[in-house]
Amino acid sequence: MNMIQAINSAHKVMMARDPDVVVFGEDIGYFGGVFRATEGLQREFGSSRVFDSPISEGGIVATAVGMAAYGLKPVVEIQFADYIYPGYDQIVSEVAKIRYRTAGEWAMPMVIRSPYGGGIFGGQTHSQSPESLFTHIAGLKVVIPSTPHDAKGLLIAAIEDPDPVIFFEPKRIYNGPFDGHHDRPVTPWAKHPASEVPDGHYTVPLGKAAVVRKGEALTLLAYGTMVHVALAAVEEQGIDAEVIDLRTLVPLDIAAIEASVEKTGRCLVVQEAPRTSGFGAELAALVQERCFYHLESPVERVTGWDTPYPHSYEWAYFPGPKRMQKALEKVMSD
Amino acid sequence: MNMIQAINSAHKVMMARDPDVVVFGEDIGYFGGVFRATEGLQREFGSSRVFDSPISEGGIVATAVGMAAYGLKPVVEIQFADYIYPGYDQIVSEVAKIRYRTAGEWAMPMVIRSPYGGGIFGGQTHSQSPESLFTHIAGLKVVIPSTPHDAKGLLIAAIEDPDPVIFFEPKRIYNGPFDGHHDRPVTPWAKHPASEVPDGHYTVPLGKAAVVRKGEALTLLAYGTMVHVALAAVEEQGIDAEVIDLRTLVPLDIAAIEASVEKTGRCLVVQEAPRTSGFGAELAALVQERCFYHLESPVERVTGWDTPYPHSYEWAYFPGPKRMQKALEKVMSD
Amino acid sequence: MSDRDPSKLKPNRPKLALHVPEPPFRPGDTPDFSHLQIPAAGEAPRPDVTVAPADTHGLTTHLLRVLDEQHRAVGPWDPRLDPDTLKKMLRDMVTVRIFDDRMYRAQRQGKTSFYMKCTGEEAIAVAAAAALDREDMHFPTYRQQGLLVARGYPLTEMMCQIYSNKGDKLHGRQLPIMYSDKAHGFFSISGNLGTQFPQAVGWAMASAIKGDSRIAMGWIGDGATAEGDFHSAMTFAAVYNVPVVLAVVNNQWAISSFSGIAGAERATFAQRAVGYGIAGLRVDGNDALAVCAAVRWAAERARTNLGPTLIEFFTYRAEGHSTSDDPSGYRPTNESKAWPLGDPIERLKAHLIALGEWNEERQSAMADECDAIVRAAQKEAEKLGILPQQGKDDIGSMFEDVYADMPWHIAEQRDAALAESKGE
Amino acid sequence: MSDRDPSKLKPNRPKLALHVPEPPFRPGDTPDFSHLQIPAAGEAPRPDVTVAPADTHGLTTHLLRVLDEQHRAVGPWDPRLDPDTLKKMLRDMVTVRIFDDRMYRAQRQGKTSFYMKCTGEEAIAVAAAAALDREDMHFPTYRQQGLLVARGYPLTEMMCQIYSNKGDKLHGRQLPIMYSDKAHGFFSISGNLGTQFPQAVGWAMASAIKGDSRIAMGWIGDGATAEGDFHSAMTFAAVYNVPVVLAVVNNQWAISSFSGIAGAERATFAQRAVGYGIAGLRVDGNDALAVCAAVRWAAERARTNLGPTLIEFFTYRAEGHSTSDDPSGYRPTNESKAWPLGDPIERLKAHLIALGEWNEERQSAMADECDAIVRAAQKEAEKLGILPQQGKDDIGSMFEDVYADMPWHIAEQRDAALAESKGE
Ligand SMILES: Cc1ncc(C[n+]2csc(CCOP(=O)(O)OP(=O)(O)O)c2C)c(N)n1
Ligand SMILES: Cc1ncc(C[n+]2csc(CCOP(=O)(O)OP(=O)(O)O)c2C)c(N)n1
Ligand SMILES: [Mg+2]
Ligand SMILES: [Mg+2]
Repeated sequence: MNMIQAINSAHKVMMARDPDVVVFGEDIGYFGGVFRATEGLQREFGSSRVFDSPISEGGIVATAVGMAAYGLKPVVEIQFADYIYPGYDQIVSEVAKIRYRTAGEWAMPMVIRSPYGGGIFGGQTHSQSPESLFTHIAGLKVVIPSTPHDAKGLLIAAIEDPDPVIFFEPKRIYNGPFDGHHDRPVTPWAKHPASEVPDGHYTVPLGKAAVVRKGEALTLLAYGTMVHVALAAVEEQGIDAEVIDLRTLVPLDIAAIEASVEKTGRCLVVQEAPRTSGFGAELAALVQERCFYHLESPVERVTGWDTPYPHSYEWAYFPGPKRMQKALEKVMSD
Repeated sequence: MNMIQAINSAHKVMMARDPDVVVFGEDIGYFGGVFRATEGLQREFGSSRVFDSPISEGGIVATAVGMAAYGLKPVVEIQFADYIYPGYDQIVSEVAKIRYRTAGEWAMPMVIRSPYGGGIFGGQTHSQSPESLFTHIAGLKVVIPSTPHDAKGLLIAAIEDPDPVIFFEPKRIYNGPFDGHHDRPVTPWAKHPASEVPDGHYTVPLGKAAVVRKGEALTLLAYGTMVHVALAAVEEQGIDAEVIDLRTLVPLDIAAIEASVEKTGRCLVVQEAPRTSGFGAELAALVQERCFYHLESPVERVTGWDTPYPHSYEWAYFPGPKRMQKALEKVMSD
Repeated sequence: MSDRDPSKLKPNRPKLALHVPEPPFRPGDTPDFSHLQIPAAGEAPRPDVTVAPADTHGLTTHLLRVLDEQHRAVGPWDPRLDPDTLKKMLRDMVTVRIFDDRMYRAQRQGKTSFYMKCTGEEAIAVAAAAALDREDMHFPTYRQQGLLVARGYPLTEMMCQIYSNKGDKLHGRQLPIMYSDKAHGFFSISGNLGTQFPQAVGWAMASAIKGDSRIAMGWIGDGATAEGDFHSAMTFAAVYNVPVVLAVVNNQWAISSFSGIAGAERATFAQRAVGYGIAGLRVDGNDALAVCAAVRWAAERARTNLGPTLIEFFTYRAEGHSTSDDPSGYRPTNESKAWPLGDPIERLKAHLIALGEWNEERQSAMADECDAIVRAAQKEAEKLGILPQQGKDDIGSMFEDVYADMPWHIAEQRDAALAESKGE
Repeated sequence: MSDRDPSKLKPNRPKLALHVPEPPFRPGDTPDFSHLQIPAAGEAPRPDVTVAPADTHGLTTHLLRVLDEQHRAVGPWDPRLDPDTLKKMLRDMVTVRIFDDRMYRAQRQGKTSFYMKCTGEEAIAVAAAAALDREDMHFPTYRQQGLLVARGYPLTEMMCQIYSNKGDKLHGRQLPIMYSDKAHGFFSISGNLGTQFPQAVGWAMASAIKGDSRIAMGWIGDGATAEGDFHSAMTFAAVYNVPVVLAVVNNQWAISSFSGIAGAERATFAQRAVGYGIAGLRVDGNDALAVCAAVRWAAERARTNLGPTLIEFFTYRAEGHSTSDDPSGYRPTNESKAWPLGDPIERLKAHLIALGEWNEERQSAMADECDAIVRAAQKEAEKLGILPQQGKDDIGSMFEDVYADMPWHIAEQRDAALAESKGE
C-alpha cells in the first residue's frame, strides 16, 4: 500500500469497528478527498457517517467538538495544513482544553488529519509545516507518520486514543518515499518494506519513536518526509548515524532520544518548517538540557528558512541533501 | 506614568503626528478600553479614527489588512491575548505574508496590541502567553515591553515600523512592577525609574535588548513581567547575574545575548508560557548552537507548566521566586 | 502613508464618510425609550411549525409578546402553562436573582475573583429550561445560570465552583461561573465568546446521526454574534437541517459596546436567520411566557426534523457586564430604570396574581425562603473554602486531565511543582 | 463511546436524521436543469439606490437578467452601454478565454505547476470592471483574471507570473495565477479562501475615513462563503455602512462540492444580505449587461454613502476547478452543456449582432487577433523562462521582503542558502 491507501484503510477498519466514528471535511464524501484518502468511505458507510462539509475549518472543528461532547469520535480532514488556521481558535481554546477545564467530565476524542509539508510545488499555501503551533498547546497530541505502515497503525491508535490528536500527513511521501533528490525519478512505496501493510486492525502506539537506523556516530532526530531525506543523506555520506523517527511529537519519546544521545554524544535535529520556534528548537533545548554532559558538539538544526514557502524556489527552501550534508559535517567535526 | 498611561501616551503622540494612524478594537472607543489604554483618544481624534469594533478578532485584523493596503496605519487592540486566535488566520496567512508575496508592492504596517500573561487570577482565558505562536511566523515582529518607558518608546517604534508588529503587553505589570511575591503589597510604578516617561515623541528601537543588570555569573534572558521576577530573584539570592530584557523577540538581539553568554558561560531563559515549544526553547537552542564552547552548564528554562492556566492554582503555575531560585542554583552548580 | 494625495479626489464625487454607530444615550443623557416600537402582546401570528423559513420574516422584525398590560396571557403564542409550572419558573427566577446578589457581594468581599450577574435576563434561561426536555443539551454562555437553577443543579455546587474550593468539581481550574455539568445537560462554559454556538450544532448533528431524539440549544450574546463561530453555526445548521435551537440573547450591551456595534442598527439579530434559510423569531425576553412558547415551537420543529430555528431574545442587561465593569462609564446610570420592557420577575408575578394564583405575601414568603436556601448553600459552600485559601493544597491535581493519561513531561512538571510547593 | 443507549430513545419521539445535501446529478446521470426557475429578462424591478435593504428581498430571490431570448437588452436594468463598450467587453471576454486555454495547455506541457480557468464566468469580472472606476480597488479571488485583462494589465506580465520566470514581478514566490498589481487596483490574491472579503471592507473603510471617493469591491466563491471571513465582511460592512460592493460568484461548485454544501438548498447567497441589513441582488452571471448594471447600481449606492451591497452572480463553472482537478469524478461530464444560462461570450456576441453592430466574420477576425496577441505574449513571456528552469538563479532574492529590512537571522539563512546553492 502507499500512504494514502494505508490511511484509507485505517478509516475503513475503524469505521467498521466503531459505529461512533464519523468522517467529514471538505470534498471528502462522494469524491473521496482531493488526495483520495477517504475514497469509498461514503459508499460503504453512508452519508450520515461520511459527508462533505462547508468550506469552514472553524465550523469543521467546532461541530466535531459538539459531536465528541455527544459521544462520537470525529475524524476530520483539513484539506491542507495551510488552511487549518480558521479552525485554530476551536482547536486551541476548545479541543485542547475541554478535558482539563471540565476535570475530565467531557473528553475530546477526535482526530484532525491534514496533509502538510512541501516538495510538491504548491507555493506558500500548499506547503506549510505548522506542527510547532500545535506542540505548544497542552492537551493536544501531535503525530506525524513517515511510512504507510506507521500511517495506518498510528492513525488507528489516534482514533482509539481518548484525547485529541493532530495528525499531519507528509503529502510529499503519499506516493513514495523521497530522499530529497528532487531531480531523480520518484520511487514508489512498493519497493519499501514499510509498504507492507496488514489489511486489518493493528496499532503503532502513540508516544513511541522508532530507531530506523542504528548507529554510533551521532543521533539524528526527524519526522515525516525528513526521515527519508535524513536516511539517504546519512547513507550517502557514510556516517554511522542513529536515525530516530519521532512519529509522535507530543508526547515525545524522550527515553529513546536520551538513550541514543547518551550513546552517540552528538545530535542533529531536522524539520522542514521555518527555523525560528520550530519543533526543532524544543528538541535542541531538551537534548542539551538532559544530555549536556554527553554532548561533544552543539545540537544542530537542519530546517526550512524563515520565509514563506516560495513557489519556484522550492528546492532552495526545502532542507535537502546538501543542507543535511553540511550539518552532518558540522555536528561531526566540531 | 504607569504602563497604561505610557501606552496611552504613545497612541496620542502618534495619532497627532500621523493622520494615517487609526485605532480600533473592542470597547476601545468611547469607553477607552477595558484596561483604559485608549482612554480619551476618541474624544481627541474623533470617531472616524478611534472606534469600537464588533467582537470579531478575525474581522479586526482583516479590516486592518485592508486599511494598511489602502495606506493607513492601523493600531488595533485585541482585548486579551487569549482571544487572538479567531484572528490567527488573517495574521499568519495575510498580515505576515503580504509584503513577501507581493514582492514589496504592498506592505502591512500595523500594530496588533494585546494584554497578555497571568498573575491576575484571570483563569485560563485571561492569562495566556501565546508569543511563540507568533515568533514562528516569518514576517511578524514580536515586541514585549517590561516598563512604562519602554512600552511607550517601543510602541511608537512599532507604529513607525514598516512591518507588522505583534505587541504583547504584560498586563500584570500595567500598574506596577511585580517581583513574583504575590503575597506582598503591590508596588506602583511611581517608585521605579522607568516610570519617568517623556511626554512627547521618542522611540526605543525594535530589535535591541536591554541589559538591565550587569553581571558575571550567568546570563538570564527574560521579557515582560518575568524581567522583574528575575531581577528580584537574582538580588534575593545574591547571584551576580547579567539580566537581559529582550524587549523584541523577533528580530532578536542575538549580539547582546552572545556577548553576555560568552562572558558568563551560563544561561537561564525565562518565560511565563507553557514550557513545550515556548520561545524559551528557541532561546535555549540558539544559545547552545552559538555559544556551546563557552557553556559550563546546560541552558536551563524557567517556564509555566504544560497545562492551561488554572484559576486557583495561579501561583503554583506562575514561574515565581522559588522556581527561579531552583533554576539559578541548577545553572550555577552544574 | 496613504497612497493618495487628497487633492486628487474627484471633485464631482461625494466624499465618503465612515458611519460609527453611537448608542442613543451616554452618561449625562436622560434615557428615553419612547422611540422603541413595542408591539402589543398577542399580536404576532403563530405559524405552523412546518412554516417555510422565509415566511418567518415578519416574526424576525416583530417582537413576540404574550403578557399584556393587564398581565394576562394573550394570543396564539400563549403556552398555556399550568400554575405549578408558572410558580416554579417564578421561584427559579427569584432564586437566580438572589443567588446573583449573594455571589456578587461575595466577590466584593474578596471571597472570589470574579462574578457575572444576569439581572433582568432571568426569564430567558429559566423559561427555556421549562420549554425543553431535561435530556436536551445546552451550550450556554456565562449568563445562563438560570438553566442550572431551573434544572435543579445544587446551588452549593455552583458556589463551590465560584469559590474554586475543595467542593469544586472543576478542581479550581476555571474562572468563577464557568460551570460545567453533563448530568444537567449543561456544557462547559468557555471564556472564548461564540465557540459554543457551532458546538451546539455539532452535538445536534451527532444526535441526528445516531437517530436519537434529543436536541441541542446553543446560546450566544448580541455582541458575540459578530464572531465567525456564529456564521459556522448558522451555516452548518442550515446545510444539514440540524435539530438545534439557536438563541441570541440581545441584552443590548456587550461590555461597553451597544448592540449597534454588532449590527443592530441595520437589522434585528433574528433577521439573520432568514438569510440562511433558517426560521427566525424575535421575542420579548422579559416575558417568560413568550420565551417558553418560542422555545417550545423551535423545539418542536427540531424534534420533527424540520430543522433549526434562530430566536432573538430582546432584553436589557440591567447591571454591569461583570464585577470588573462599571457601566456608569459608558451609559446613563438610570438607563435600566427607563427600560420599558420591565422586570421579568415582576411581570411573571403580576401574571400569577392576575390568575388569582398568587399574591404579594406569598411572593415575599417565597423570596424569604429562597433567600434562606441561598444563604444556607453559601454557608455550606464556604465551609469548603473561599478562593483566597485555595491553590496551596493538592497542587498535583493541577497536572491531571490535560490528557487522559499523564505523559512524562507533565509528570516531571508535577513533581517539580510539588517540590516547589514544599520548598524543596 | 456514545453516552446513550439506543434503547433509551423515547419511543413516542420521531427519530432525528441528518440531512446531507446531494447535487441533482452525479456521474452517469443525465443532467436536466428544467427544474430551474429562470425569470424572464427585464422582469426585475430596479429600485432607486436609496432603497431600504430589507426591500431588496425580492431581488435576492429573483434572477436579474437583461438579455432576452432575442438577445435584446430589456427592462429597467438595461445599462444602455454604447457599442464600443460592448465590443470591448466582448473582446476582453474572448481574450480571457483564449488566455485560459493557452495557459491550461502550458501547464499540461509541463511549463508550470498549476493553472485555473474561469471558463463560463468571463462576463462577471469583465463586466464588473466596466462598471467600476479605474481607481476603485478589487480584492479578487483566483477566478477574476478578467479584471486584469479588462483593465489592460499586460498579458505577458500575467504569464511571467504563471511561469514564475525572470519577468515575474512576484519573484517566483507565488503559485501561478496569484497575481497582484496595485497600479491596476488588483489586490494580491490569497491562497486562503475568504480572507480578501473583509479586507475589501477594510480598504473601503479606510477610503471613508479619509473622505476619499474610491470604493472597493470584494469577491468570494459560493463555497468560500462558509468561512468566518464572509461573516466578518458582512458584519463590518453593515455596522459602518461601508462603501463596498461585495460579490459572491456562485458557480455552483467548490471543487467537488455543489453549492448545497454551502447552504444553497436553503436560501440564495444574495438572501444573506438582507439578514445583515445589507442590500442584495441576485444576477444572471452569464449576462454581461446584467452584471454591469448590477455593479453600477451597487457602486452608486456605495459612492453616495448609502452603504454596501451584496451581489450574487449565478453562473456555472464550466470546467474543472483547476489543473489538479478532474470533475468527471463527481459530476456528469456533459453537465456544463446542459446548463441553461448559456455561454456569456455567445450571449454578448448575439446581442451585438442583434444591435447590428457585429457579425460572425468580425467575431472570428477578432478572435484570431486576440489569439495572435495571446500567442505573442506567451512567446515573449517564455523568453524569460518557464517554471522548470527557475529556482536556481538569484536565490538570495528568496530572503527579501520578509521584512522591509533583512534581520540578521534571515541574512544568515540567505548566506547559508547561497553557499548551499554554490555547493560550498
Ligand atoms: C473571543 C473573545 N473576544 C473577546 C472577549 C472579551 N469579552 C468577554 S464578554 C464580552 C462582551 C460580550 O457581549 P455579549 O455577547 O453581548 O454578551 P453579554 O455579556 O451581553 O451577555 C467581551 C468582548 C472574549 N471573552 N472572547
Ligand atoms: C481556507 C481554505 N480552505 C480550503 C481551501 C482549498 N480550496 C481551494 S479552492 C476551494 C473551493 C472553493 O470554491 P468556491 O469558493 O466556490 O470558488 P470557485 O473555485 O468555485 O471559484 C477549496 C476548498 C483553501 N484554499 N483555503
Ligand atoms: Mg450583550
Ligand atoms: Mg464555486
